[in-house]
Amino acid sequence: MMYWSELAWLIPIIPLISFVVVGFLGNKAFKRIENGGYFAILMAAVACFLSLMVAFEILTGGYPGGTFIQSMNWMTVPGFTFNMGIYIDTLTALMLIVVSFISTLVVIYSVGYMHEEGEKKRRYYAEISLFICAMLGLVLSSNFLQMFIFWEIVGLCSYLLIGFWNTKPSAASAAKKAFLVTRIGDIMFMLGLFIFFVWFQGNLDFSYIFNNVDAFLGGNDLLTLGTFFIFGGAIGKSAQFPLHDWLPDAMEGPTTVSALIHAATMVKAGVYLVARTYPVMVETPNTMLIIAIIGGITALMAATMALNNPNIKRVLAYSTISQLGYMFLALGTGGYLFFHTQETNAGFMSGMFHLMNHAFFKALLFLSAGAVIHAVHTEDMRLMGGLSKKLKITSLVMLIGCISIAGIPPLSGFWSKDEILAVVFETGAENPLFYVLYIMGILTAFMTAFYMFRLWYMTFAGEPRDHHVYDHAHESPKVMWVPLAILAALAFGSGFALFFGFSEAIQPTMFHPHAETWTQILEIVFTDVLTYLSIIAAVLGIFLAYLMYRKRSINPDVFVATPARRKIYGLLLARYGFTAAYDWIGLKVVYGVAKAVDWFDRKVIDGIVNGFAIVTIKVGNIVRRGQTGFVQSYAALVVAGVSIIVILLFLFGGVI
Amino acid sequence: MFENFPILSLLLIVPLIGSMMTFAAGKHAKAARYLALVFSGITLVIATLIIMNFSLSAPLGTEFQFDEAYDWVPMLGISYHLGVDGISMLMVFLSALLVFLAILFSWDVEERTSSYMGLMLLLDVGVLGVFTALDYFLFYIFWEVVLIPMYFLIAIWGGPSRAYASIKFFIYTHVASLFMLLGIFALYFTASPLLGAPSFDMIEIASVSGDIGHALQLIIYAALFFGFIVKMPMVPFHTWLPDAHVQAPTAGSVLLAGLLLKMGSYGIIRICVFTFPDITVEAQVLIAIIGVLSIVYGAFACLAQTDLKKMVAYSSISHMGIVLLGIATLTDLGMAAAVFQMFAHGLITAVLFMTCGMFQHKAGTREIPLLGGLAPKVPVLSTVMMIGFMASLGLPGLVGFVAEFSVFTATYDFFDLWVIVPIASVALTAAYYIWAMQRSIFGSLTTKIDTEHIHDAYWFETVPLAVLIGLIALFGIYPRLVMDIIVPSIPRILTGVI
Amino acid sequence: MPLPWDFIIFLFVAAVTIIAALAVLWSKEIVRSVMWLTLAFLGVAFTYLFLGAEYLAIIQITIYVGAVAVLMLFGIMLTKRRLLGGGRDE
Amino acid sequence: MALDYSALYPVLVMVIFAAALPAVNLVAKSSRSLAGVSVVGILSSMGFVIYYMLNGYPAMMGGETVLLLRLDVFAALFALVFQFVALYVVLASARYIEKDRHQAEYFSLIMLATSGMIVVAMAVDLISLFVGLETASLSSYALVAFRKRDKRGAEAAVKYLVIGGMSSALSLYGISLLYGITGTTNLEGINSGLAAMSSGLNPAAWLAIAMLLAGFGFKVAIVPFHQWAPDVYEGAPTPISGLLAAGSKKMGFVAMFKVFLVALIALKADWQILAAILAILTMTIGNVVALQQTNIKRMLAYSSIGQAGYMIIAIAVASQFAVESSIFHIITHAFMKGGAFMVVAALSYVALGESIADYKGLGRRAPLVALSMGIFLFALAGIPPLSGFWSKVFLFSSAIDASQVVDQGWMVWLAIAGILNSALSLYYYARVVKYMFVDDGPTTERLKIPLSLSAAIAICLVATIAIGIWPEPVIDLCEQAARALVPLLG
Amino acid sequence: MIAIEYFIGLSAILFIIGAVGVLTRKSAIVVLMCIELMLNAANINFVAFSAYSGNMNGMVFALVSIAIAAAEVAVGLAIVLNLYKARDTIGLDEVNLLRW
Repeated sequence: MMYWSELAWLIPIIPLISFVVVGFLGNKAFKRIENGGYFAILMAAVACFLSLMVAFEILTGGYPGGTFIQSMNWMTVPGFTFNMGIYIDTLTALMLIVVSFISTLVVIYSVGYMHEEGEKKRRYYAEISLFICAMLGLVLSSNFLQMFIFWEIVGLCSYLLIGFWNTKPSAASAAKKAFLVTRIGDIMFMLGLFIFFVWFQGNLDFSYIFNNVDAFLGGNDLLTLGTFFIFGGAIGKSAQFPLHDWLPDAMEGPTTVSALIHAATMVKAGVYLVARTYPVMVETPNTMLIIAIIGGITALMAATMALNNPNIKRVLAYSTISQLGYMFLALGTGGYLFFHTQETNAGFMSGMFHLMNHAFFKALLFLSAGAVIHAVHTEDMRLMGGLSKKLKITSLVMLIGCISIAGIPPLSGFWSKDEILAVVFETGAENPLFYVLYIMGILTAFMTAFYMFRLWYMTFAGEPRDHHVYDHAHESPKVMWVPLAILAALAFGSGFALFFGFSEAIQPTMFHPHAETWTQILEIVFTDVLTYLSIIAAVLGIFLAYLMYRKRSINPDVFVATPARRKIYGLLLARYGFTAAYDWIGLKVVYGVAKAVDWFDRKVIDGIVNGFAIVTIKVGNIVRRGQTGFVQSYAALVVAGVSIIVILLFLFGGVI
Repeated sequence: MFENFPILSLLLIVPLIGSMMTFAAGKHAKAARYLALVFSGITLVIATLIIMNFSLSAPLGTEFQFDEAYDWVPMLGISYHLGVDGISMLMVFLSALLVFLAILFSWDVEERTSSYMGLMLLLDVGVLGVFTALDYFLFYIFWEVVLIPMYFLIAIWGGPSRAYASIKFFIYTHVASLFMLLGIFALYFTASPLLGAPSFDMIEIASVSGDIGHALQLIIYAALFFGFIVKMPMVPFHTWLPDAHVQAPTAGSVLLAGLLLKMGSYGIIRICVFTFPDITVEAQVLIAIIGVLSIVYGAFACLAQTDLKKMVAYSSISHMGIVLLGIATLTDLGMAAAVFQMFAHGLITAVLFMTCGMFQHKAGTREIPLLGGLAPKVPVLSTVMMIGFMASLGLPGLVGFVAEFSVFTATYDFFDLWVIVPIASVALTAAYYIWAMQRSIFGSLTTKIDTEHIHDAYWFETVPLAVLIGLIALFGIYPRLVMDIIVPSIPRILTGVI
Repeated sequence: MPLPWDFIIFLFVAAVTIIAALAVLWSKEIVRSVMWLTLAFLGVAFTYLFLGAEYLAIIQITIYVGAVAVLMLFGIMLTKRRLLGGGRDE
Repeated sequence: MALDYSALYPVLVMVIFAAALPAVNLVAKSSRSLAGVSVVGILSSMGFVIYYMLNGYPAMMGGETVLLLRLDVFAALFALVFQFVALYVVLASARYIEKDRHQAEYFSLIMLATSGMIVVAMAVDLISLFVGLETASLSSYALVAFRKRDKRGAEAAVKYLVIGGMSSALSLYGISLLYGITGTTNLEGINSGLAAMSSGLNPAAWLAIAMLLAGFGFKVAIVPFHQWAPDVYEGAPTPISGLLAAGSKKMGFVAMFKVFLVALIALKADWQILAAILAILTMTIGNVVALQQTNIKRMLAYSSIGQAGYMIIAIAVASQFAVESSIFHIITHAFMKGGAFMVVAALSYVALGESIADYKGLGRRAPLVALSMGIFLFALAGIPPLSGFWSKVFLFSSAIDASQVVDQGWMVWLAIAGILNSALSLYYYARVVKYMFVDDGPTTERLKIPLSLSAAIAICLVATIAIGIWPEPVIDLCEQAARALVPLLG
Repeated sequence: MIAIEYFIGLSAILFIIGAVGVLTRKSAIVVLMCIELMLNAANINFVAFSAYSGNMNGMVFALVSIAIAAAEVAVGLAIVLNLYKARDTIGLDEVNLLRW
């Protein structure tokens, strides 16, 4: 019998074909089809179709054993085996759906959004195809090394796409920052890989490692270190504190790219990595604790930074960081709890659930923002306002996205966020620190609701602030708003997956998940006081935003009313000084050392080398002057030579 | 297929004849070009034939393949002994390939074309000889033969201060080789009595080197090692390299970095490790420190450069440090990865120097601050540069990653978490490349140079680059093609170590 | 004990030879130098006699005194007058 | 007791030809025909030597009691070297002196000088050694002064004469002391005499060592007895500079080997380190001073000094392998350095200056000659696979070899010094090469080198390359020669 | 018989005088003479050693060296005269065209 999964290896290959064909075949061939756009869509769609089939097969248990594994030898060195292959379990399936589906929509949307870019579009479609390929490859990887390979290619693609408008210095700079900062995480990832590679007897296959966690020979401390380093990779890629600062800058890329990065690829890779490593991670509670703490801090900090930012895309970027923080919080908490109780908990599930939901509503939000930008040609919300009249569809779908992210039931964001907060609170029983994290989570929820609605109100509600901008605004073409509509539907409804066995399907086997009916779930959710707490926080946030930006009963200027407040306001705008710190490290410390090394190299090391040469030549010239040209001085030297030899012989006798 | 046919000699003779004929072409530049291309092409074909007939299944520890041995000066035990194992096989192929591509890339050299092409072929002879020689004396001769064409290439076709750079290169590396020679002779004199007959044969000497007194071994080792690390070059004996590279013509830089540096690391593997396993084990940490120092120091130095080519030159130091680090692990993985890195660096650095040369050629400068925003003007060149940089900074999917990852894995395996130090330089590497790219091809179009007449790559530039990039990607995606050649030869190198 | 006449004579000859040799250095004029040199050569010839090498003594006189010194004189004479002043010693 | 003179035939042939040349001059006026006659003389002399080499050497000349000359493989090898040097010098001179007067005497003197050198090579007694040495020296004094109108030539000759005369006086005095100590002038006799005397402290012997070092050190131009050499090489007619560097200097080495390694070997402990110090001094000063020279002949002269330093290593090391290597280096150097001087001669014949800067762009003006020069210079620098590489390498390695003996560890410093110097020397050799091939000259007009000069260069070139590619026969000969010279050394 | 030391002493003194002359006198001809003195000093040695050891080699050597010395004077004088012709001086302190 033939399984769809056996075709899974094609999934990353198909966009790769698109990359090669579009990227290297020249402009002429693609002039007619949006410079390759339609081809890219076709390929993405095929990949998406395959992904959906495979995912469906795996999620429904269509494949015997539940996990599809395929592997081939990539390279062998005595003691180490490098394999390449396919590993599909339910987690992979989930990611396949998210990635391929959103990517396809983004590519479709791009046809409208990037229409005016001319020949550069070809590069765009090629790169975005590669991006999709890399992310799908990452998801399908059968071992850590392969994952790392695609991980890096994802980084490369983000670099290329963020720097798509590379003639803009700020874009080039942002791309550089994205690449370099995530690379720091990658290095940690690599370290983790080394630890795994060496102490798992030279085998990095998931199937081997997950089934033989006990085979780790390095002891638990080292395992903790290993998992921590692996998580380090996620810190970089998923823009977690303290490596989060590249993400806001990455908004220099086209909005579609931002959507892709934030919703489907790149930043989700980090979460996926931690989820993928879960069977090992749960053995190391300390790592889990760190993950949870970093997740919590990130969630809160990013949310604060989003509060006052005037740039529509940046706000969304901060919100992504913040939501990613939630995901890590969930994963970390779940693992920590599991280690201590050895019982199933919702941490892992809620994290991944949030990942999926977030993928949909963040894609929706970004693409909507893209539509707005497309319409008004600015990203500054202070120039917008009242656009809901002109951009009816956009304003509507965006509103859905905002509600969803704010966590208002029954939209998707609510379900996952609620699960996360619940499990964090539950873990507080094990470690009081989690209560703190819970409070941070609630605060974040409040802020999220606030800044999202601030964004919506500033953009769509009220009176237009800049009539020039307003007058030129127009609704997006169909090719753009149709994907938006699809995403809106999903953002609205993806949360209901919870009622259709999402939980059981997605949990790792070691959790021994048990099925719950949808009534049970609803009962659990809505009998808990905490649920209402989070809803209240969200509603409060929305209400505050309404008061300030819609009704204007509170003047937003209160935040800058006093010097202290202005300072805080500025601090938030300056991203807590992280940007400056990065620059300082880069320009002052690293570049300073580099300058010093260069100086040392030229003056000291090369100086010594050249010094030898100079001294030799100088000595030569001095000795040369001894050759006076007077023969009697030569004779004198002969006599002196003889005398010295005689004296030496007499002094030292037979020894000299 | 070639059991009794002296194919390795043929490999050396063909470029030699080609070189003579090319020199003889004199003023007929066009003839010289085609002659050089044809002969280097034949060399490449022969090298390819050899590699295709290279037996991968030969049992571990078997002798060298395509072995040829004739007496030369039997009185002193000097013989003409050639042979290849997996390590040298790879280097032979790389040499033949790079020379061929470099000749093609130099298609537009107008000044003294025949000499230029002839010297390239002569260089080919020397390098191929170094990688196939199994006799110390022969090895040394080829080693030195390499210097002369390179000296001329730099001195005649080089940049403004070529006189300084060429003589510095010449003398610096000559000093090192002389010390190596000293070591070779000391080895010869101590090993010959142990063998009962004078011999310069690498394999025979290695079989008795363990019986040499420890102190003497140490001295010999130091002399040889010094000779090799200057060639590689490792910090602090590296300062000839940036000068030589900056001044050398593009093809010269390609061969200098692509092949000549490999001679050093090849020597360490083939001679130091193979012949003196005990000392190598003792010096292991020191070797690793030198390697790491070069990696980090080179990376920092790169960051401070404003000349694109100088930056790439320093990056060579950094990347050759990775080779040394791999060797220092003395594990199968590390050693194999070191060889892989030699190969990878050969391919990558060729691309990098070619792009630098094209910038010089087309934009008239390599100074990064003067460049900027050229990507739309020269899309092919920019793309190639980007791929080259990415390969060099160890992007997976390209050949450099496999090597670096393996080396660092082996380093972790052996030196534990000290691997953090060299691996941190990976970020630095990314930093200087990305930063250089940001300033040279991205951003707004420069006004400091005339950008009106910049022409993108010509066909003879595109073809070699395309070939190289194709190989970089091919071996990056499927490294087994290379690794399977290397791996069987490693245990033999390491027999004494384990 | 009889006086060691041969010894005394040897000492005399030696003294003459040495003084003549020194005079070669000291004299201002080259011609004088040649004369003193001739004397020194003669002294050496006499010394040979003390050593029982009569044949050598004769050779010494004929070659050195007869040939070399004369050659030198001729050499000096054949050149211009200024040379006779002893070159640049003044 | 009838003497067997057959060992003397090679020398006699040369002397007869030398004597006959002025007579020949009456019939054949041109320098070319004179050179032709000389070449015939040299070749026939060479024929004798080769005949003896192939068919066994004649008995010693001088009977049983007073052994004066012996033609053995050592002597024959050096005789051949000197003859080769004479050959190419004569060839080069054929056109070089075509406008000078006294051409017949010029060639005579070259032949005489060569025969003196051969006598030195054959000598087994200090008397014959001294006679040969002086014959060669006196001839070369005259040769240096050959161009009478040339201010520099006259100056060079006087300098050569003064230092040469003083040096022969020094060596003669040293020899007399040795004779006084041992009562014999036979080289091996001196050695056994010295060995028989067990007194550790022997001031007379030390004085003799010092004086002999100075006396013969003058010939080979070791520091500090070297200062005449650059002046004389620069001032002499260029072929004669070649003769001095390639012939006369080698004769000095032969004499030194005979005196130190045969006669004084019993006192090895006294002079070994001294010789080592002198070797290092010589090579260092020679090379360091050569760096900044602007006159090519002068540069070559200093390079000769440096090379002499390498050759002295043999005396310092005093092992058979070292002597063998040194002989080898002497032979290769005779061709490399001689060749270089021949190139200079050829170029000055076509009115190119002697300044190194004049060689700019030579690669285009006279490609083959420039290439030859490049090969000679690289050979001198010791770049493989040229002849100089092998011999230099063997020399240094002989020091390493010997350093493995107990108490001789310091000898490795000779090798290290040699190596550093070798690298240093590369600088000034490469500089010339750079001028020739890299830089552009003021003109690209072709230079036409006459055939005889080309032939002289070709002899050196062939030898330099052939020995480089196939060194074995020469090494074999050198080993035999070393064994014949110093059978006692290990 | 007179002790050999006296002869050796005489020879040494003559040798040193000769050497001093070579170093100090400016006239090339005088320098040549001084060289002859040195050679003569060596000859005294030879003859003395020969006489005291009964070995004839020393005498032979002295004979040979006298002959050589004569030849050397002849050549030397010619060269000095040549110098005079070419440079109009025989002062050794005036000829230093060739130097450094």
